[in-house]
Amino acid sequence: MYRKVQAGLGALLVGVLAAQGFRRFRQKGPGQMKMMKVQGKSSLSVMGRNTAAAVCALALFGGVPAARAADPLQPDPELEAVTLSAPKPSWIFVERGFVMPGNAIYDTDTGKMLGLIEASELSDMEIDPAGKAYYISESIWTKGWRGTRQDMITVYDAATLKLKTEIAIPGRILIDSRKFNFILSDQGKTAYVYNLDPASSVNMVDLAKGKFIKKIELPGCASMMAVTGIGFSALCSDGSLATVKTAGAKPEITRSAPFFSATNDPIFDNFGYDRAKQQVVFLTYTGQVYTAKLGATPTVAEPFSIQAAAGVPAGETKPLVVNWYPGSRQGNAYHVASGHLFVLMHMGEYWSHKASGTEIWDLDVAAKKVVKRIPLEEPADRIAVTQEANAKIVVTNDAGTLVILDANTGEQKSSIKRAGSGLIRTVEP
Amino acid sequence: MYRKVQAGLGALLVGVLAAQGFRRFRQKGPGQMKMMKVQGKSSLSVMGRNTAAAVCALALFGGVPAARAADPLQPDPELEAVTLSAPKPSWIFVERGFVMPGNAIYDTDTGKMLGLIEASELSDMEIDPAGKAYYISESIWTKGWRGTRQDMITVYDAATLKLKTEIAIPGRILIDSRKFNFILSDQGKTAYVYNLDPASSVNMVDLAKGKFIKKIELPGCASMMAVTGIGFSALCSDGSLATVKTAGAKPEITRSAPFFSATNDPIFDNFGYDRAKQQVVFLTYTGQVYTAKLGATPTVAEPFSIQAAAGVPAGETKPLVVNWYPGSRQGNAYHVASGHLFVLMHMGEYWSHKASGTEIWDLDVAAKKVVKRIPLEEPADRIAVTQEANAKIVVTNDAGTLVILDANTGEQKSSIKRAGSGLIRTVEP
Amino acid sequence: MKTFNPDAMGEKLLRRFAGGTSRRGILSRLGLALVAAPAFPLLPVSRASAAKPDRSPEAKTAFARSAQTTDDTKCTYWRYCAIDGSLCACCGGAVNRCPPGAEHSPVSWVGTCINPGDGRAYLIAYRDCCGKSYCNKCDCDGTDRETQLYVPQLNNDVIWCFGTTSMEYHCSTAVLVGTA
Amino acid sequence: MKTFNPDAMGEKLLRRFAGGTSRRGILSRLGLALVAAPAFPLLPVSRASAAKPDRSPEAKTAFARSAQTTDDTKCTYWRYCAIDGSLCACCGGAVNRCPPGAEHSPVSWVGTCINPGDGRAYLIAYRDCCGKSYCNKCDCDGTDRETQLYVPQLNNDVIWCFGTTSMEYHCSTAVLVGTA
Repeated sequence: MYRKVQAGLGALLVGVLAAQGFRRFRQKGPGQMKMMKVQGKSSLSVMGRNTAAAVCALALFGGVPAARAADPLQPDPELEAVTLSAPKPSWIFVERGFVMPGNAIYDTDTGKMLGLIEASELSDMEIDPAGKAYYISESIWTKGWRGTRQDMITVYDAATLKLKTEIAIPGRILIDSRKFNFILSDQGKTAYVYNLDPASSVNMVDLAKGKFIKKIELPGCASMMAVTGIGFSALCSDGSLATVKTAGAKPEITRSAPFFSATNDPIFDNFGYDRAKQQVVFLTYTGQVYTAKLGATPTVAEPFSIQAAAGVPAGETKPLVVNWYPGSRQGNAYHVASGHLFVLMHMGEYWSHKASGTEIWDLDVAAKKVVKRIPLEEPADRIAVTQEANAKIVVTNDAGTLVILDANTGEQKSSIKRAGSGLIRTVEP
Repeated sequence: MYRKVQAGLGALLVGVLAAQGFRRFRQKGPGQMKMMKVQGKSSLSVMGRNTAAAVCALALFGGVPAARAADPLQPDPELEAVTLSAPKPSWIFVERGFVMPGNAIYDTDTGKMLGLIEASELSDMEIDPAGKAYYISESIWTKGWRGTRQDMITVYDAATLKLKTEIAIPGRILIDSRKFNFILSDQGKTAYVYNLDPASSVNMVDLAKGKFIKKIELPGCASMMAVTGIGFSALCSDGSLATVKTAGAKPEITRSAPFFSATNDPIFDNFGYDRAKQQVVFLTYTGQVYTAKLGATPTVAEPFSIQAAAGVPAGETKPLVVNWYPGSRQGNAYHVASGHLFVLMHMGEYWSHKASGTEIWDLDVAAKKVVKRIPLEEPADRIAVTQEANAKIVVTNDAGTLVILDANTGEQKSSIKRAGSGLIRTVEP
Repeated sequence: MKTFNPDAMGEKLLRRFAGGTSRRGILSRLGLALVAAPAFPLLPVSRASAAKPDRSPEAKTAFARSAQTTDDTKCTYWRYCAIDGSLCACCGGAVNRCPPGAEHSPVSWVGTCINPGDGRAYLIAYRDCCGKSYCNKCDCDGTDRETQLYVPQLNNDVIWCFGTTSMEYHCSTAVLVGTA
Repeated sequence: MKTFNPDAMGEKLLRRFAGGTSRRGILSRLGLALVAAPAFPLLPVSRASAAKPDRSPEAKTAFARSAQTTDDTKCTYWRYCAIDGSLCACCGGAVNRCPPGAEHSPVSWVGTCINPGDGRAYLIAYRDCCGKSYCNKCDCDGTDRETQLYVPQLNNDVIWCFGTTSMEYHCSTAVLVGTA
């Protein structure tokens, strides 16, 4: 019955040398002293650590193997967790998906993952413009899918990705992957969190003081854009742009004249936003492009057709007409410095606004001209563009494969498997 | 600018008819009265519901379309959620996987999903032998991945799958998909929950009274099997079987003589268990099959080789020998009534014990004979067998595809995509 | 979790918020908020034309032209023209009924779908079944007349689990409300 | 959540449990529990033979024969002979270092891997990085000398996040401890 035990060797060695290794590991030169400064507030004392090491040292036979002539590899030093620089324009933040949340950080220069900013399902992220923090607007139940709901803005340190604080808020919308349900304003001092319960409102938060300020009822509107010195604007179901002055005790809401049809040719609630110029670029299901100048009284320019800007027939709402249409889940990305809008386009009929894009159209908005059409090897569901001078386009598909393209040449630079299938965010000016 | 709004028609109808539809739905005949008895404790009053209906009826123009001649389809009645019978031997319970927990119930007769028993990541499930409840042994943090840890046995009603109660416990092991870390005893009145923190212990729970009884230290052993009238046995790192008498104030632990090598030729911690006969069937990495009779003093029979039982060379621990080996994540399943062990086998070298199985070997344990070898179209990572007279074998792969085979003929009966990749459980006698 | 000081503070605040907004309160506020919103009134559509929608094949969407009435576990089933998510019919429920343990949301987003059997358009309420984790079976995404978040009742991405014990999304039903 | 009566009751009990077992307490109990366990002493292996393991190609596992020393983001990297999970080297960390925000577990499971460069066997501690959700990149599962749950320190399925602020598993490192 014991015929196989003679070979227990490997396992025995493990026991013996674990003890030896850990001991050496602990007593050696100055490099090892780092151990005491391990990242975070570890609750283990030195004694605790020594005891812990004993877990790997169950069988203390005391035997030490004979020394060998050539130098073996040295044991690794104890290393603190990697820390990060302030977010760079080459970085992208990819929501990994519905059942596997969290925002993976990738550097588009190297194609490497840099870290993960924790987040719950259906959460939203924003980047501190000072580069010191990441903010997650999220909803967590005390027992997974059940228990007490807790809505909060969770603040992570940008260097260590450690939790800094939580700011409780009285609610937020539950929807996946939208860019404009959680926005920052006033150089990152104020946050606005969209809520639907199912009445529509906005929670205003003072990030500097770390507290909720007030709730603003916002009937019939959603998808916010910060308006400097005023508050925010939002798209409304009557086809108007609402502008909310948030400073006073009672928020003032004014509405523009309706300029689009919210049910017949809706504006995608993902759009281009230029904070410095206070300009937005809207795209509709048919492909109409509106630019608007934000302010106390926003002004909306006459729209033009992206298809016409590419020399093909303009999109229509009529059934049975097959044409190029904009679409997908995150279907357009705006490069602020150049004023170019990158749009995922596909061939289809109207009401195919969630279909994956087979081409990227590079639209010079001011010139009203599609200057480039980039065919994609695989259809894409999301698009983003880095705000670098030499911008990179990033697209993902539902399987989570991410492709990085040179925005100037359309050439593919690299790709990352299992990068994530949710919203892609970039560092924006 | 308004040239596209004339076609707002479709959306308008939605608004108008939502109101009309909901009104009709609410005022019609006796079938509709069920509404008031909607499943669960809805906190909405009738008034609340009417108000809620108004959400779908934003634009109350009052227009009603002209009546049509032929009878249109009738509105659906309000239906309560489906309820289930007591668990049947044809049902299987499939953990969906690491990041998407929950136990999906499938009927192997129909290949249909019957429901989902909620569960957290790294949880374990057991079935009330009376068929009235499902038990989940789980660990939940108050804030997703952070906050306060809460360990509990969560009790779900077997008919409604609604949460009945929670029984707090002082800890449990975190590991994925093991069958013998949470077991029931005494006709389902007692539960044992394995814990590793990293000391090894067992938490004993009175399910009838819904409370934790005591913690039993169990150094060096794991993977429990209920021993009727005694307590439980467990496999130990010294190659013995420990038996724990749990009744007294101080639990008594006795150990058998060591009979296997825990590090050289380990017994898979998934094994066959016959509650009525108090017999277990163990399988080692090399393919040795041990049967043991449980009791105050368990007896272990001389092992035999499953490979030899199939007429091929016995498995060895030596490197470089390519042979058939048992393996995969849940690599064997025992049909209690017939005493057959179904084993996932693959060609490989030793230490390939997690490799996917390419064949199922049907071993008649008493006869020490492999009576059938079933080649698989796709390699499988888990295997289970229903305890029906006409048993069905169920295998899954890492992609979550589930295949149902006739255990007598080896013929494939059906398959289910995205069924789950975690542990498969069956209703056991 | 002593190192997480914010937790204790946050929990207290959250409990206050949670206590202050009952579910009934939330829903009855709708009368003041959403319904008061000028949703479509500014669209210059004549009411007369609303009574005569064009349901000829030439007016149908791609979804409507290929829809079927026999298998409600397929995305092509006619009622699913604007559904998004897992079909409850594949999760132990039915086209209009929740799987065991799930709770039907009393409110929902809506769609207008054409039944290929009688050529009529029907109003469909896509009522989510809530209180269980994502079913992840038969995921469909119909987009006929589906619009954006500022018209939430016509948007199929919103988690429509309001007034239910838990807001966790499990699957979606397609309840026939009436002719459209 | 008023309808969930068990919640309130359960939370109180759980808090008691949580309060009663400090992390330091857990780890110092190890001396009494695990180390006292008769782990290997009953195996009749001579100590002399332990000093001369056979590291000839003929004695190597399939993993060892194809292992490489150049790319620690691949499952074939020599140190990964018994790793299980996501490689921290693919998650913003390194072969022996946690990604930002993750915490290195002070205890771990171990493996003995052969370095193809010098032919030596080394003891590798597979220290999990904890306190972040599953990284899900470069998933590997080395099984050289990996055994079952009743020898937990040689089992690679256990979540080895003890003594860390959060037990959530993020990824695994392979720390070189010394020669074996």
